[in-house]
Amino acid sequence: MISLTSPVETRAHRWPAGVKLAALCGATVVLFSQEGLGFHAVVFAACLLVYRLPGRRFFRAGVKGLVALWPFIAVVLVWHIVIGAPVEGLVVVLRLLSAVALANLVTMTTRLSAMIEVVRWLAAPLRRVGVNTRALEIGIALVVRFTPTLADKGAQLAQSWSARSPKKPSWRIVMPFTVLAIDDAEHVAEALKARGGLTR
Amino acid sequence: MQGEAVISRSGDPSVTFEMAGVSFSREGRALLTGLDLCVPERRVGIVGRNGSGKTTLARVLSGLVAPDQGEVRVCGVDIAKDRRAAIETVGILFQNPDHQIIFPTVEEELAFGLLQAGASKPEAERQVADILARFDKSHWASAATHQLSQGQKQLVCLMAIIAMAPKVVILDEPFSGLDIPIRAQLTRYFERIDAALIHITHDPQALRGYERVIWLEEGRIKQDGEAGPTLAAFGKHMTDLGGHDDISDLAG
Amino acid sequence: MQGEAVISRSGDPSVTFEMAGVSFSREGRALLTGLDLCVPERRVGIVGRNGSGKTTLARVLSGLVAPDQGEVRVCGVDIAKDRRAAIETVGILFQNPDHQIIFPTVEEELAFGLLQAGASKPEAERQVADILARFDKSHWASAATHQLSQGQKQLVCLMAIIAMAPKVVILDEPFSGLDIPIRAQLTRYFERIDAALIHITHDPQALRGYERVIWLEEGRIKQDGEAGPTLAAFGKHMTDLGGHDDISDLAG
Amino acid sequence: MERNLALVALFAALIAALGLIPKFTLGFGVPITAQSLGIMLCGTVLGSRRGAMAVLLFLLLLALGLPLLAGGRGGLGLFVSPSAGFLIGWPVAAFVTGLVVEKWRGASLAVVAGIASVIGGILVLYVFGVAGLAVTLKKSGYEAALLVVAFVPGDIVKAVLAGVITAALAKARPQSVLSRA
Ligand SMILES: Nc1ncnc2c1ncn2[C@@H]1O[C@H](COP(=O)(O)OP(=O)(O)OP(=O)(O)O)[C@@H](O)[C@H]1O
Ligand SMILES: Nc1ncnc2c1ncn2[C@@H]1O[C@H](COP(=O)(O)OP(=O)(O)OP(=O)(O)O)[C@@H](O)[C@H]1O
Ligand SMILES: O=C(O)CCCC[C@@H]1SC[C@@H]2NC(=O)N[C@@H]21
Ligand SMILES: [Mg+2]
Ligand SMILES: [Mg+2]
Repeated sequence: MISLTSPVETRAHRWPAGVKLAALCGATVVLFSQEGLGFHAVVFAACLLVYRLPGRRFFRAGVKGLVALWPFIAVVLVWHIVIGAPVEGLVVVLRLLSAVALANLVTMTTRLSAMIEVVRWLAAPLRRVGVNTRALEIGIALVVRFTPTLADKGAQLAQSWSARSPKKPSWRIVMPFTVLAIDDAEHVAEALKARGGLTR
Repeated sequence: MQGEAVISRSGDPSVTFEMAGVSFSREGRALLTGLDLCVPERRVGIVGRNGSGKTTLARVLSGLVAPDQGEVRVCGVDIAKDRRAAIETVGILFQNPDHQIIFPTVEEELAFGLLQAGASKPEAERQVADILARFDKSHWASAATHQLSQGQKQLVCLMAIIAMAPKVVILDEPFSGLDIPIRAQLTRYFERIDAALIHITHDPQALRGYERVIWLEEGRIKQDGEAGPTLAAFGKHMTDLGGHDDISDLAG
Repeated sequence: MQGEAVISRSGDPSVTFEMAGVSFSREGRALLTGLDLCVPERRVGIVGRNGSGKTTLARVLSGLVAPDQGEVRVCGVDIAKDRRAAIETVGILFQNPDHQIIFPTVEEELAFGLLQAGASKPEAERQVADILARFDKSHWASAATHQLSQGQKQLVCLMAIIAMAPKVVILDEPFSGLDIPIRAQLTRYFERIDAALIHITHDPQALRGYERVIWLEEGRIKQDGEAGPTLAAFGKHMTDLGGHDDISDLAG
Repeated sequence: MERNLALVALFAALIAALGLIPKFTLGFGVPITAQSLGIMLCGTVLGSRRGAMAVLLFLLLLALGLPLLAGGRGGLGLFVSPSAGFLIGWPVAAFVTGLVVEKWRGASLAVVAGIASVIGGILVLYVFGVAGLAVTLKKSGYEAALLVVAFVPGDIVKAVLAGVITAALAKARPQSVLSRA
């Protein structure tokens, strides 16, 4: 599965993931405590500038993440214009754009394995009181594994169907698919067990 | 050249299959490259190393995936477009039975294709009972498919295809999990049936009596022709490759 | 009698495996019935028809399922209870590679077992690189497992087990989807390694040089003993069964 | 143990896979999505605790930046977007749905699972969703509540589906329906 980590190697890729996440939390708190239009305009412009620094390819990927918010932006603007508070509307929009932009920035510059490390670190106190956090790590890996295989299994089933039927797979495929997914999980459970399972 | 090639005897139903300029790629990797084949023979083997593209070719031949380029006809039928004609023409045995079985009971699994091909319910039931009896497996009718052993699953898949009586049967390593008696019986059975056979295998023995063998290597045809010489060349090459003493000398 | 049987040389680590009064049933069907075995030999074959219980026996032997009755020890370890010792003792190759592969990339798949067994991250990485290099498959490291061909998947599963270097390796039809060169190389590789081998197969050829063969039939031991005579009897019986001319004469 | 973990991970992945079904984004920025069917199924099949764990695992991966939300969205930004209330409500919804299925054995599983999905996946979830909309869009609770009415028809269909699928699964693989195991 493709993660959202950018293949464009930035300097921020090498910063510790935990620091980036903590900074993000702080920034979000500040954003939501401020109401001034000027402040938010400057912050958003700064965000765009940061996105542009690593080059055009990175910028484009980043902007794509923001463009996805357009329906929300349109409605908030129209709504606030209707109720006669356009400035307040702009503040809401800019704040949201900056918050999402900063969060995506962390996402784009941090690898999945680094994020899992942060999870490990955060879970350390749990480990100390005897909770098995290995399950959490394996769980993350398993989700990453199941997601493409589910799509695969669906495609396999559809192929098996079309090998014997001129019609498109119908709703009748839903149950076989569900059962296939469950069986897949049972097989994975057994494969896990064969290699030590959660004993460690 | 590639992609411009045209099928020569287009639409001739007596030709088992024909392909012209067929290429197929996934995620930027070419899995099949520029295949041109006209195969009037009715017993055809496909051999090649792991990952050489045999299963991919089988999927193209059965019209389950359309090639990126080129044309494919099986018994004259444009297999990727005319799906209704296609299922009457080609039956494919998947390499992994777990990828083929859809329904919870053996009965339902066997009836599905027949019903889809237009048989009435009682007609399909009769045919299912027939095929189960022919393989002496009548007691399997209401068995749960997921409880069968690997070889038993494979046999169910085979019965499902045989029941549909297609003109061309594609077998992707049909015997890999089957026991010796079933293998012997099926071999004899396949010798007798009218359908043309396209048989993918790692076992040159399984292709005794075949007319033609196609040897794939990295998605291209490495050699193609009469079974005897092609199998001999293939066998020799494989034994040479396998003969190295150190496992790490092995490429592929 | 059954279930009262006791393991004679209990805990002896030099005995490949021992079972006493082992029975196993699922959904009211007896899949294994009253197996008593003491196997000090280090090259053991298991043969039998489809559905005779070979895979079920393998699952019991690797401790993936506990028998309903009786006791099982592999190299002296109570394999169903002591899971930590179990993974150092037994490695099992599943019959269907799709049931074995857990992780999205080859690298992760190979590293998992090593990490589980207590290797550090860099240590595991080194060993993974090693085993890939040994099979000349270093370019597979970051390949997506679900895109591999059937045979390629099987090889990945085999490498995962070999990397863990267990004392006993259980192989459930390891060669069914592999090409000839890989098969030859692996056969030689298995001849050399120290681990004891329990090899399930439909191909008597694959058991050349083995010391002992166990022939299962409907979940019971039909014959058991020195490889030569047992295989001969098994082979004869199979050929007889397969020799009937009509497919419907075939029971099983 | 391994089975439970595998099933929890599978259902987290199922929520993700349902994100492949095209979404329809409403004017105020929250889409109608098949993923809420996944939330209901987590509860009805896995039960309260494991259902909630599956959803939490999904959210964790989302927060870690995997593009698992319908339309290929992901990342921490979502938790400050108009969807945030719903996302935070998802594990609670799955928990309540599962709790109902575990406790109420009186009627057929299809009916129980369907009604449980309405209780957890609609009633409880919308409380969180409305609160989230009110905060992120700076609207009153009443206005926000009006907005989510648009989800009701779709979510009722999903609840019915959840009921039917759960019952069928209980027939095919009874041991895998952990809410009733
Ligand atoms: N979806 C996919 N994306 C990318 N590569 C793929 C995909 N499916 C298959 N491949 C690759 O295509 C090649 C051919 O695969 P194929 O399954 O056709 O091999 P095969 O000849 O049937 O091998 P085997 O003998 O092992 O069954 C393999 O190298 C495989 O890794
Ligand atoms: N979960 C289950 N419930 C009921 N019966 C089962 C179950 N699993 C397997 N069986 C039955 O147990 C018998 C033995 O199965 P097993 O998989 O051990 O056979 P096998 O000897 O490995 O066969 P093959 O050569 O086909 O792989 C089969 O008849 C099968 O139908
Ligand atoms: O942003 C997203 O993709 C998900 C947000 C949550 C959507 C909620 S879940 C309940 C309600 N029903 C829907 O179909 N959508 C909303
Ligand atoms: Mg193949
Ligand atoms: Mg088996």
